[in-house]
Amino acid sequence: MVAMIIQRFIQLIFLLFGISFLVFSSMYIAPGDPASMIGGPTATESDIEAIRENLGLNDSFITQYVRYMGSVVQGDLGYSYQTRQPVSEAIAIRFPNTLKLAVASMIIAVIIGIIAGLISALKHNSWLDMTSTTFALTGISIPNFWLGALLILVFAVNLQWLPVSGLSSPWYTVEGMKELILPAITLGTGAAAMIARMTRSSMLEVVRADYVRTARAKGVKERNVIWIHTLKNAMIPVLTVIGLNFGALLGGTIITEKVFAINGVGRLMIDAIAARDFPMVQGSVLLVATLFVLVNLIVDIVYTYVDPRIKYQ
Amino acid sequence: ACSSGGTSSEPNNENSNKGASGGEDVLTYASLSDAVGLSPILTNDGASANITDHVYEKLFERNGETMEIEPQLAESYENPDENTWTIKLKQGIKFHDGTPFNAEAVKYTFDKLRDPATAAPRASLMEPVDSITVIDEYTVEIKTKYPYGPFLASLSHSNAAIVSPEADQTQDLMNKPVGTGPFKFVSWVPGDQIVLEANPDYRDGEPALKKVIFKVVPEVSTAISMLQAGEVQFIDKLPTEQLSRIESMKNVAIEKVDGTPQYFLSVNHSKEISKDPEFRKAIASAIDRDAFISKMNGLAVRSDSVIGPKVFGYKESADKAGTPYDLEAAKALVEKNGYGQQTLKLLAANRGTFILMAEVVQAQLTEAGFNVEIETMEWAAYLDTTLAGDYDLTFLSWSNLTGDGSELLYPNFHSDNVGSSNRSQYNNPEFDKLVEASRTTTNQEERLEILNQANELMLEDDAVVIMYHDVVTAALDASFTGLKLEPTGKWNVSEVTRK
Amino acid sequence: MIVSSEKTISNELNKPKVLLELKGIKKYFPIKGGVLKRKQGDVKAVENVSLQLYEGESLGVVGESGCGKSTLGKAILGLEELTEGQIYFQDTEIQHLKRKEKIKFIKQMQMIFQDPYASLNPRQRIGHALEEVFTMHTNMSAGEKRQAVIDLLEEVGLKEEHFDRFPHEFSGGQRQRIGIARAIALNPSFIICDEAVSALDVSVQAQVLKLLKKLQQKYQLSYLFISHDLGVVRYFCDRVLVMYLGNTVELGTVKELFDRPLHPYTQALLSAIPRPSVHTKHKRIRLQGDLPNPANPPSGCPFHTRCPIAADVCKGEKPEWVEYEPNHFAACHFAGQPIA
Amino acid sequence: MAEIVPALGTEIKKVKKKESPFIITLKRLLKNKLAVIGLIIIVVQIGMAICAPLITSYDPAKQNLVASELPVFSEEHWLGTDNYGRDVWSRIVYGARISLVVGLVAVSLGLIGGVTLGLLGGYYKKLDGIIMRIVDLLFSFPGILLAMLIIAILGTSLVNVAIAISIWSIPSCARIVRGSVLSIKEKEYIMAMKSLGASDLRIMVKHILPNCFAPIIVFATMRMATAILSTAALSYLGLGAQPPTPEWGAMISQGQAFMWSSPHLTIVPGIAIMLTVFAFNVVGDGLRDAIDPNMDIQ
Amino acid sequence: MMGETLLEVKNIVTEFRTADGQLPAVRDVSFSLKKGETLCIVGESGCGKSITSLSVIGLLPSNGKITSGEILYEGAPIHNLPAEKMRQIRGNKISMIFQEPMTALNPVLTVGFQLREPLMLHHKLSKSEANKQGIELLKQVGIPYPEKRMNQYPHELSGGMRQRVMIAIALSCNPGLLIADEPTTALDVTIQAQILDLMNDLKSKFNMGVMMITHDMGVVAEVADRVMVMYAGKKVEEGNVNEIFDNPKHPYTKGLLNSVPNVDDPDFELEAIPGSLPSLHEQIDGCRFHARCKFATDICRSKEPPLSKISDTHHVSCWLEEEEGKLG
Ligand SMILES: Nc1ncnc2c1ncn2[C@@H]1O[C@H](COP(=O)(O)OP(=O)(O)OP(=O)(O)O)[C@@H](O)[C@H]1O
Ligand SMILES: Nc1ncnc2c1ncn2[C@@H]1O[C@H](COP(=O)(O)OP(=O)(O)OP(=O)(O)O)[C@@H](O)[C@H]1O
Ligand SMILES: [Mg+2]
Ligand SMILES: [Mg+2]
Ligand code: NI
Repeated sequence: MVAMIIQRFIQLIFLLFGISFLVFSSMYIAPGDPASMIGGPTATESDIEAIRENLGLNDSFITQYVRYMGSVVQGDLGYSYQTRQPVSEAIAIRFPNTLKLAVASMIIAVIIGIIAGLISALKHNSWLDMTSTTFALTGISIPNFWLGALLILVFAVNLQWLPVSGLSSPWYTVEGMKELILPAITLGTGAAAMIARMTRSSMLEVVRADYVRTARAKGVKERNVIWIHTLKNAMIPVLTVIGLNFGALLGGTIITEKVFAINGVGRLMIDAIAARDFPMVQGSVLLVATLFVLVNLIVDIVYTYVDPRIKYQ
Repeated sequence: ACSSGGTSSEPNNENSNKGASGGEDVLTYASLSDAVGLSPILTNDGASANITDHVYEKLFERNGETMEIEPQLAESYENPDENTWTIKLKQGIKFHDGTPFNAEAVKYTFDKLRDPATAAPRASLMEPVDSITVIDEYTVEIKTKYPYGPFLASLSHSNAAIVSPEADQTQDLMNKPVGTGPFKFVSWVPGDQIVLEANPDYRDGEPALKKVIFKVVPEVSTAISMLQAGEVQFIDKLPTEQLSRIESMKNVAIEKVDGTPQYFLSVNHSKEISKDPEFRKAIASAIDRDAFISKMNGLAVRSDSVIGPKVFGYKESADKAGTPYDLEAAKALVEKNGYGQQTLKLLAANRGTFILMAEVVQAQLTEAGFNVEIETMEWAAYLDTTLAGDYDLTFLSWSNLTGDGSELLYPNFHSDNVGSSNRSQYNNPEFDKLVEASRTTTNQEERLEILNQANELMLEDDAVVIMYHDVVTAALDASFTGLKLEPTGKWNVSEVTRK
Repeated sequence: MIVSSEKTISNELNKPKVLLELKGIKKYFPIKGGVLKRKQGDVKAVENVSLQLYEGESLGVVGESGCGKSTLGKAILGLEELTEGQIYFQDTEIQHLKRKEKIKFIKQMQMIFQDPYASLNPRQRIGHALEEVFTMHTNMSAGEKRQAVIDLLEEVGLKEEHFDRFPHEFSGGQRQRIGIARAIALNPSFIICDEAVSALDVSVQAQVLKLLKKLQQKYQLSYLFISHDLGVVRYFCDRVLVMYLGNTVELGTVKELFDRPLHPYTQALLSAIPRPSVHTKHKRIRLQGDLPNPANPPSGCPFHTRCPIAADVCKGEKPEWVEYEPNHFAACHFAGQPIA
Repeated sequence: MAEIVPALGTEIKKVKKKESPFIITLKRLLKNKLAVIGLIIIVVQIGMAICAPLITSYDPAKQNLVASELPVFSEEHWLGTDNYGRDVWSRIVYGARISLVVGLVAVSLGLIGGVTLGLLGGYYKKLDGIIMRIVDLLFSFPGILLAMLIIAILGTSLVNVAIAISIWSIPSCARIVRGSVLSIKEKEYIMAMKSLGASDLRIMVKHILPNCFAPIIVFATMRMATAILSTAALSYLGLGAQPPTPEWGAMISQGQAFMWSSPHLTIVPGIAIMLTVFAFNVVGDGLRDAIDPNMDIQ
Repeated sequence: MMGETLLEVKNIVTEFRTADGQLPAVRDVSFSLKKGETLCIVGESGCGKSITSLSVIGLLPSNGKITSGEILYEGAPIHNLPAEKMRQIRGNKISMIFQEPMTALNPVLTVGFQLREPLMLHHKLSKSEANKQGIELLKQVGIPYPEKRMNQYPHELSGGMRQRVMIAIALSCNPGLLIADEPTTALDVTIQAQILDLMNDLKSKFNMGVMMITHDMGVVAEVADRVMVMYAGKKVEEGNVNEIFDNPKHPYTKGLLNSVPNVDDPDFELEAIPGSLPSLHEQIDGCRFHARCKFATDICRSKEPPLSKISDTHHVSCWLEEEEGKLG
């Protein structure tokens, strides 16, 4: 297990190198000049030249990349072109919000998804199954930003039950929880639907397994057949979906953070792209990728608890 | 100078007061984007300016109502000769850190602004300056390289605000601004909010608002919802599409002022086809600006004049001086010269009203027989593309923050600036001469005349088609009054009080 | 039976021609693990097998599951790369030939697989599956190919009307016939049957065994017949090779081996077979324990952990492959000693 | 073996009734009510897309600033008009073309990439490591971000949007294909083809690929849904279709400003997207069930 | 040692609801089983052996149903018991071993857990008591280091050991009836021999009735007291093991016996039954075997043969016998 974790970290390092190169080169190719973004439309040629020189943007691609990676290797993510603030600091401020949002919506997604999937599978082909399937599919089909705007209109503006935006209070307070509800639902709906469908099909599969028949042959109560003999097995593919969905979820924060005015990494990222703030884009992408890898590592570790057949030496 | 195409560049809005803190004298403003930084020297965006305008002060300031330039930190000034500006400063003013405001501070600020090592985005404000000399504690003398007419306008620009030299040397003004303004900096959570508090020692008395919060809300619909829910008390730059929604809110009062920002369609003057006056004429006659204005729900002023009604250099006669809408004439020209054969690329940034203009104009040009395709771009790419002149038609905007016609015509249309701020690539030697004259003349009457000539020249030329001049807007929670909304779109909350 | 075992022995002087010869074949599968996926050991699937296969004979291969029977078969066909050893087919070393030259031999060697359903592409009509064989190796026209396929189908007891069916539309026995048809399509001289009848019901198994025999007679085929059913092997084969944990433990003619097994494992195997008869109650030899892990085989004689007559020497020393009687080989320190 | 021939006769009669796997799958699919609804929706939309000019007499780009923001069930425009006075119904109808084509192109491109990577990775152990690392890389890159970068480089246009979205589906497709290749590779019929001397290319293309079709088709239908949604999301971020193209996602994001005054501008295209996405999802779901031979027969 | 009747199956018909309509997989099958007796059910794949046994224990697939007939356990009907009642019988009075030891054990639960479960459920033992008894059971089925095994997962055991664990689970509550569906088919002969011996020992020890399903005539000869031969869902012949092997009456039984090569007889000639099993939905008039039967006559093709009695214990369903019987 320890070896597996070490191996994953080694892989992660290579992965991050690959990603940083990809980001760096694509930002380099992309039209749009960081200096003119800083200068704004009024800046004169010489203004912009001075800024370019100042940021080292006139160096060759390789020089810039090597310089950047050199500092990254030393643990320094560089300074934002725009704000001249250390990238790590900028990210550190926003990361907790994104994490809160991602975790909250994952929790919502997992709870709703698994329950809906279970109902579907256990009442296979009943109207409950139909309803739950339709619900899940509708969940997938609604564009994120649309759902967000709708929720705001209904619950924040009209009913005034929940705040429109935020994440300004700590999550463990009532206020904080209230602030999280709408964005987490917006973000989690898609994932919930995925998980529901995966749970359903995986349950249907496992219910037919030989060992479930064995359990019945032992006279195990139906309830225990489901909860003890079926569910754990059925969760194995669901776990994978959860892990992979986390990636989509992180991507989804970009939109959700925008709609709900949440100060998160996703928004930092689009703003940075729009402003051609290379170091900031790099830093946030690397963070998101690392997060994704870590979550999947956790999923893999959880596997070993769910499925004893999986052993990492 | 004007900081960035007001409308175009960053949505500038901020200031408001956090619903939760709900306090008496707290105002929360929803800003569409976060400030880049809080040093006037190193920033050049609307969001930052909204804050620095409250924390710092400039030597001069343009009066929002009269559009006259008045002293702010300066007491008075004189011009011993055309190239010399001797400025007397107000006395007894202290920066928020307790250090005194004096001539040294002015010299320090301006030197820093123009030092190439600073790489200040608005270093060009000080471009004409040759030297700055401290005459005595409260007198400073600035020599320009050549006579520079709009110099006072430059000095009234947000980026020419005076910073505390001591503070600038000991801390990062980008994070912890120190000025002489009515509000003091309290805290900044980047991406989230900036908090200012009243400066009790302000020379005109402590502002009524104890606290002003600038909260970042990138989605305008969300900001409006927050206004409705009372989570913020103040937003500005109301989108035309949602005006009716805001108007229907009982707890909100809308303020509108005819403004300086302007939006125009420009052909790419470096393209061969644009050199053909009939082509430009055909375009101008094909565009029904009145129909477009009707889509703006009253948030636009109709005038053909390049120099807008609120900008120095405007004369009423210019209002109707452009080529009028005449579909038949346009059709005839298109028919005659076969303009329809060629596909024209209409470049538009994907923000603000640009898309609206693009869609309407594309349909109108199509009606006239042109073959136009819209290409939208995100802001950064758009800036690059217009700079490189890779388009046939595009929409441009200018916010005229200094409210001076020279500062509109020179960067945008003078041939010196082709390849940088002259994005329409306009190059007309006769026009250039007029603009130069308007800049080097210090007599304001004379300048007005020259600017008007330049304006009419452009209109005759059909160099650009003015779509509209902006009406700047703000919506304030009905329990507050006293907002100073300026035609430039800037605003000031120092006099805002709770009813 | 075409080549009776008696005949093989009596004609020792003019020994039948050797078709295939294996010399010291080894096949190890690496076990990888650890952080850097380094090799940590080997599964010794086939350990040092040498034997000769004569033209026209059926050589049975028996042994417990996982003892390397299939690996041996695949290795002969070149489907698994050898770790060590040489394969001579018609006196040519075929392992290192270039693909082009090898094709000639590939056409001569074919395989019939255990699972008749899994060995047919479920999405291909069987007519096309068979035609594909000709497409790959001949220049026949479409019409010729079709005719050839129909002939083949008839050869194995199917009909033209089966041409356009999918594999799932056949019964197990029929599918295995298709597998056989495909294997004989290119007129091979040698066919490996890897558990070719194990998945079939006894009644169908009998049909297929008879078909295989008929074809052997008709085309002078040689078979390497892998099976775990000793009854079938006794019925079908001329000689038998017994394997244990990748090692050959005994090789002899059917009669010799069944009547006078030399190796204790062979003896145990024979006595463990359930006899479909209520009268001949055998005395049973019950082996203790399970098959050892092939990744970590016992020292010395691989069988010593379960062998009832194992002595110290068995633990320390690997027994030699000895021809105890003419054409009867075994690897055991106590070959011939009855174990119960 | 002559004696067995007559016996086979009975069997022949029996098997004659059986159909190809395709027909069986289709039949099972048609038993699934939701899937049938989905199929109908898809067929209707394809019909709409093809016969757009017949269904509506309005030009989807034709503005009428005077008659803008008409509500639904207006006299001339039964779904109303948008803020430029364009007929919403005709935009929806023509939009079907765009959305379906973008989805199709994006999915096809993604499949080409994903299937190739998956096939090679699954088949050749040596390539597997590298290919899976590429896949990991694509996976760990947030999709929207990737799309934004690609569009930033290539420029905003529908084709580029399709390319961006297609890249997004490569990693999951590659994984799915690789997974099935790994298991199919071990099947005896592949071994059989090898023993018959078939080349790797033939084995991969003729024997492995067709047997991965089931998961690929399921993936493709589901992905089609995701692709359409992603187009909408990118439009929201201002990176979608160029105006005045009547793309559904762009319609929603444009209409969002009018959510208050003219909600139909978002609701109508929203429903169009939802229906399509829903349809492709249920068909994909249904296909998965229909293909799975173990599924209980109803 | 064989005593009173343990199980009686009377004319059961088990049908499946399928896309093609109702398909009978078991057609009017009757048999009975005494305590301490082993009944082997033989027949080709798909002839309904498993479905017959699953009907008895009430674990038919969800689309299957016993549509007529009755099943009596110790004289009481069990085919129509409510689910909860049936559950209490399963694993307690009737238990079952399945063919695939690889898949019949739950991969994510320890051996100990799976073994304790029926004990705690039916005998209401505490966990520690169940654990003790579990270890005891593992010892009985010949698993070394039973304490250690209790905490292992199925994948850590070899196939033979897993099957022994299955047996231990099945025997944990001392059932009266053990159903074994091809318990050794997946195993090697040497291991198979071990398992068969074990089952024989345990059977006599607990005096269970055993219903063993197999298609291996060798296994039948080894373990059976009585044999039932099924063909296409029907019972075609039933008798004591000697009667079936020495005096098979039905052509199908004969065919089966002649299809198995004899290890001990080098000159044994195989005789294959031509053709293959008809599918379930095939409509067959008369004897279901007639299409493959060498001796089929017109009556075989038109009328179903009744069950004729050869001896008290030996019955066959074939017109040939019927005619003979009549003559004799
Ligand atoms: N591709 C492979 N990689 C690693 N190990 C393998 C591979 N193929 C086979 N083995 C191992 O090699 C040994 C021999 O396998 P093989 O399939 O030849 O056995 P077998 O005698 O055919 O068994 P069975 O009777 O079950 O078919 C086994 O231990 C198996 O696990
Ligand atoms: N759930 C089901 N739905 C429809 N038909 C079924 C179902 N389960 C089994 N059958 C059919 O019932 C028949 C009898 O099946 P059964 O499993 O009893 O055969 P078997 O004699 O046990 O065969 P084997 O030796 O292969 O295990 C088969 O034709 C099978 O296809
Ligand atoms: Mg094998
Ligand atoms: Mg069965
Ligand atoms: Ni300016």
